Amino acid sequence: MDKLFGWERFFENIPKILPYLSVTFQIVVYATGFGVLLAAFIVLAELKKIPVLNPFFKVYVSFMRGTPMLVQLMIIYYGIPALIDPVFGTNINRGFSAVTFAYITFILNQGAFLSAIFYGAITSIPYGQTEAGFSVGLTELQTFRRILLPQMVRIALPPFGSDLVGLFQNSSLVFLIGVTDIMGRAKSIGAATKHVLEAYVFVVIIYIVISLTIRLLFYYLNTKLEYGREGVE
Amino acid sequence: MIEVKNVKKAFGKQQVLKDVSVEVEDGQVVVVLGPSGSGKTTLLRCINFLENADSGQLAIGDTCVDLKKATKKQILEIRRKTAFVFQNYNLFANKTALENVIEGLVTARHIPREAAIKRGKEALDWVGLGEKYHCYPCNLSGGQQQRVGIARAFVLNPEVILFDEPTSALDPELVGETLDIIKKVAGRGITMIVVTHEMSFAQDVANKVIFMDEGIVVEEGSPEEIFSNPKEERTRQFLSRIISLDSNYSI
Amino acid sequence: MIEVKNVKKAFGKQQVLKDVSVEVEDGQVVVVLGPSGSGKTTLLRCINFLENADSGQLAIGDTCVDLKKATKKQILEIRRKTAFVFQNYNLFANKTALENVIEGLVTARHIPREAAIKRGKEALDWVGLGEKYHCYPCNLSGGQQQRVGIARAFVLNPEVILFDEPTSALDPELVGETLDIIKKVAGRGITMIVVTHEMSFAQDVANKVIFMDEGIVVEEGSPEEIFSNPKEERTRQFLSRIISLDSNYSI
Amino acid sequence: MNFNTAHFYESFLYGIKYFPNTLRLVFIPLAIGLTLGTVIALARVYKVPVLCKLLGIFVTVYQGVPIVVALMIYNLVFMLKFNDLAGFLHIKTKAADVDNIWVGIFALSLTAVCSISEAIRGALLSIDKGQDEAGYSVGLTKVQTIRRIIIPQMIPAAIPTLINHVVGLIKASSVVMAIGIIEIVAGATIPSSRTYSFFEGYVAAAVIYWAFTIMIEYLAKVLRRHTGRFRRNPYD
Amino acid sequence: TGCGKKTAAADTGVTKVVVGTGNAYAPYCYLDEKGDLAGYEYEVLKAVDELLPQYEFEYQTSDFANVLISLDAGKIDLAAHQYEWNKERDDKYLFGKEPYTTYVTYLAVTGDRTDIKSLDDLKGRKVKSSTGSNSVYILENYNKDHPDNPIKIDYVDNSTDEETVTGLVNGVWDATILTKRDTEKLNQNYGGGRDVLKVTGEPVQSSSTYFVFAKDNTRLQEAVDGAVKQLKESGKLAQISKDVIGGDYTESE
Ligand SMILES: Nc1ncnc2c1ncn2[C@@H]1O[C@H](COP(=O)(O)OP(=O)(O)OP(=O)(O)O)[C@@H](O)[C@H]1O
Ligand SMILES: Nc1ncnc2c1ncn2[C@@H]1O[C@H](COP(=O)(O)OP(=O)(O)OP(=O)(O)O)[C@@H](O)[C@H]1O
Ligand SMILES: [Mg+2]
Ligand SMILES: [Mg+2]
Repeated sequence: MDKLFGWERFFENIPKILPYLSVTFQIVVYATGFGVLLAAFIVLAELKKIPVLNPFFKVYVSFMRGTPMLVQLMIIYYGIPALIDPVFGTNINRGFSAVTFAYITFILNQGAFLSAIFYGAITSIPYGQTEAGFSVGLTELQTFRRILLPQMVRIALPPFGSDLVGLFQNSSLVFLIGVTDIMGRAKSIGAATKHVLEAYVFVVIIYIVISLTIRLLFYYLNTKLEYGREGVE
Repeated sequence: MIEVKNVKKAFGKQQVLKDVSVEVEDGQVVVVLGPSGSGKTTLLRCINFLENADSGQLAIGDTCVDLKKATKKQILEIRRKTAFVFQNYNLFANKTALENVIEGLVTARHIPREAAIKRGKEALDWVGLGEKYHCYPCNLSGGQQQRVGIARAFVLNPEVILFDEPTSALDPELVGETLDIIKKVAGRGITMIVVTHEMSFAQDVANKVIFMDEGIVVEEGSPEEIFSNPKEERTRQFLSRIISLDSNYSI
Repeated sequence: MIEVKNVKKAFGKQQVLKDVSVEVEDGQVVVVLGPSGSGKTTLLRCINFLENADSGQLAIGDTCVDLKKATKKQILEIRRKTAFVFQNYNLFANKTALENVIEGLVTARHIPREAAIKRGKEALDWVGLGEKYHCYPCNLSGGQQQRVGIARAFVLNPEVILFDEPTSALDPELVGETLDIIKKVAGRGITMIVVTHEMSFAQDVANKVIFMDEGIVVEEGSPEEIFSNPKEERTRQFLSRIISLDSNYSI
Repeated sequence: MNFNTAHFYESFLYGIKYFPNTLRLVFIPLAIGLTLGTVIALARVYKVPVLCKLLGIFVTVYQGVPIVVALMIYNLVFMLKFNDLAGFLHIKTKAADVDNIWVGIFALSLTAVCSISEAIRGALLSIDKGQDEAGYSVGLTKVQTIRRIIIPQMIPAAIPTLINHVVGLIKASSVVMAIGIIEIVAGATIPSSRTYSFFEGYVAAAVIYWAFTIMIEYLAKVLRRHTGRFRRNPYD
Repeated sequence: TGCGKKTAAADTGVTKVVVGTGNAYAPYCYLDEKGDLAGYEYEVLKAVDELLPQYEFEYQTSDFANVLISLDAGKIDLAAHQYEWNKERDDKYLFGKEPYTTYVTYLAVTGDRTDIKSLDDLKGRKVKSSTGSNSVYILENYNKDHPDNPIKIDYVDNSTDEETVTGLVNGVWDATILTKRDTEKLNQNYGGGRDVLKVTGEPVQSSSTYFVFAKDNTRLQEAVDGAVKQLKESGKLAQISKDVIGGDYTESE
């Protein structure tokens, strides 16, 4: 049998795969950016116990946690147009590209997961901090922005980092609906050249580099936010 | 002037405050005494709306509100006229000593940052923390944290300051210094309600002493009356334990 | 008998203990006084190997160890001869009051569970917590937690008990009761080192008072000597602040 | 688009039929992850020399590897090398006799070990140092203190994060269909290959997953309330 | 449903047709080394497009299952991924009438194996297949008729060719179901000059592949069928097959 792994093929693959990194990054940036906003809104509804919205978000978060992303992607890719087009007379079914639906899926998914992380972080800050804010005359919003938020960021950072690393990997699902990212590119190189291992190994290296960079960055951010505590690993 | 009337508060079935009323004249210092669990902390918290009272009225200066039905705006108004010193300090963990002290000035009172820093530094100097401006709370000893909390309240120059055991973490030297500070502030005409176990403080600076037990005001009067001539059996009993303790080392 | 010799300990560049030696006879009570940050807590922690001293010797009964080079076995031996009452209680959060008290007996001393429970209940009754056997620490008030910590130390019936401010969270009534308990235990011949800010306690039960400042023992002697006739300027200064405070209300 | 309920129902039944495989793919890695994860977390928190650094590097790097790729590589290695290894060890088993679900379980276990060790490490770090000191002060050894004081407190603290990872594991278990193990998703889409009703198959799988996670979350809540009864507020 | 309607570019009279095909199934539909769509399906469709001036094809790729779901959801008008006909599928989709590839499948085993000749020899043995392929359908039907000692079906999705060869060589699987041309392709790519695999016995099944359309879209179906027929007659289809797959697999093998 032919050699399973060849360095030549490995290096030939690099320029073929690298350009698709931008697709992966775009998904991650959209999902994180809008996901954070959505998560903030969900947490607000939870904390304020807003009627209707709060129970609705509970079911929504449970669904996003409880079902495979693949299915979420399908339901959004095929289900959303089926719901919206007949009502508004639009044709987003064909009008929106596959990648748009991928963005929507990842934003909705991240919103749910990040809301769980943020909620956990906020509720773990001693309530005395809020009370102290009130006692010096800050409004609720001021207390949140100036006292709770900075402390929350520190607590939420490590799980947020794990989540982000996972997001990079999950984004490879989009190949199923025809959006080519680095992982999809590796797969298609496999199909075209009959050798997939080298491409996969290179993609794994990219993922590991990204993951280490994120951890390092977050570790650095964390040390900035220690507020005088002794560093924990 | 601060006046609290007919405050009631229950946690579940436990009636923690059963119709408590307290009245304090401008610039007066009231000390609240009482055994553990008698509702002292809860009373202070109700006054600052950190706890929702079941009923009662509150008047500070010319602001008059119902403790149960106050609007958000009224609550903010009351809170900006008062300051609170917490038993467990509750310093902002993400801010240095100086930032803790100026937070209320800058964000709630909209005083320019420069001016606020100047006042904040004065307040910290005043409580003996001139060298700790830029330390975070977790790097301060318990006593130092407590003093930051006190400075944070004083710097606001509010009409009323509520103290919840402000000297529990301090060694005797610092207790003395803190009480000196409180005395000075009383001289400035700020009204104060102080929950404390320090009898010497009650004797020294209080205009009035209130003795609470099981959610009611058992007895109130001038320090002399309460300490030398308590009318109620429960007060007498509480004080006798303390006095027998302390009399040992009156040199 | 417990003897600590030439203990030195630095945190980073700060020399917190500079050659401290303390000697206590069997059944004696030594009170350690001193301002905040003088190294009192650090000294107790070094004795119990909760902090690694930089140098020094320790002898308890017939066990003699080097504080820096002690083996694991020696450390365990010392720890089983001593008990520690923490300033912030440090009760086992996952165990009830009774379980907290018997943990050392059952797991470290291998006393049968039945017998341990019997002794544990006695100890809790003794500190006035007869009704709280099965409460978890988070459901106890500060004062109650502190008393569980004291019972947990007493029940081990160790040769030496180390107390770090055992009454800081108690109201004056409870302080009195706790000091009574400590006095009783002293009567049983257990050696005790007590860090405290309660002067009355020092006067009442101490056989010896040690005054520390900035990592050295400034002065030591009988309570009478230290309180009535301190030799060192620093001691005099520290005490004067306190006495001026307390003399106000000796009725 | 038309949703064929008959096909959905058939897929649903197929998914349920292969549910036991998913259970194996989730609970065996979970058990391994909990055991090794706890050991790794303890070694890192209590700073066992050398080991704590090595484990830290391993966990951080391995978390960067997508499970699909790891799985594919293990499977290739398994198919290529198992017979040689078995021959070397004088074991009669051939690669063909080994159910390759074990390759899936192996891959998922490694992932579980890493993520669970992180969850437990976080929980351990949140326990006050005074708890160890109190243990030592009443004469307990280090091991006794960890077993009797630290671990019981770690459990309720770790459960929320842990459940996140278990839910992740449940979903990750579906990637093993890439190496030919039939679990819920692969099972639910078996009829789909005949009828070309794939959407119905996926939705059927999702329903089973969702019900399963809701059950797990409920169990976790009960477990947390039970193990955390010493805490003031077992809910948050 | 109303989803399957074509979008019309009214002024030119040219209708846009969205064609869905796969992205990782060489040599039929895959992305080439540049990342562009390539393969037999693409070449045939391009030729069909040329013959149909009233239509303009546009291509969209996804994986095997999603191509069909997209068709169902009205995202595409035509699905091409070597789809084989059966009755149940016919209920759901509109199949073309004109096959464009034959699909004669055999049992494939390692080159040195002689014990397997027919499905009956596979009882109790392990066969690799993948969900969505017609071979699964055949094997399941066989098992339905012979419930006593069924063939063990290993459903392997998204497997690479490397895995298939390795698994068979190492005895993880006893056999798989392949066309002759796929077997040759595997030998070429991974045999290193040897025939590691061979087909054995009689064909397991002979079928053909068709383009698939949305249920009500007969107009497009008829037009495409007509074009395919023309391509067959002109010999163009056979030529494409030879160029891309390496042999004429359009009529028979
Ligand atoms: N959030 C709460 N939920 C339930 N019970 C409470 C709550 N806060 C206080 N209590 C109960 O109310 C009673 C009064 O509490 P409070 O804190 O006002 O006492 P205190 O007089 O300040 O005592 P201490 O001197 O110990 O601080 C206590 O019995 C306490 O258990
Ligand atoms: N872990 C540590 N790291 C760095 N410095 C420390 C640490 N623990 C104590 N210190 C410093 O050592 C000095 C002595 O601390 P120690 O706790 O022994 O004081 P203390 O006499 O017990 O004071 P207090 O009465 O406030 O409890 C203090 O200045 C403190 O800041
Ligand atoms: Mg209180
Ligand atoms: Mg101390």
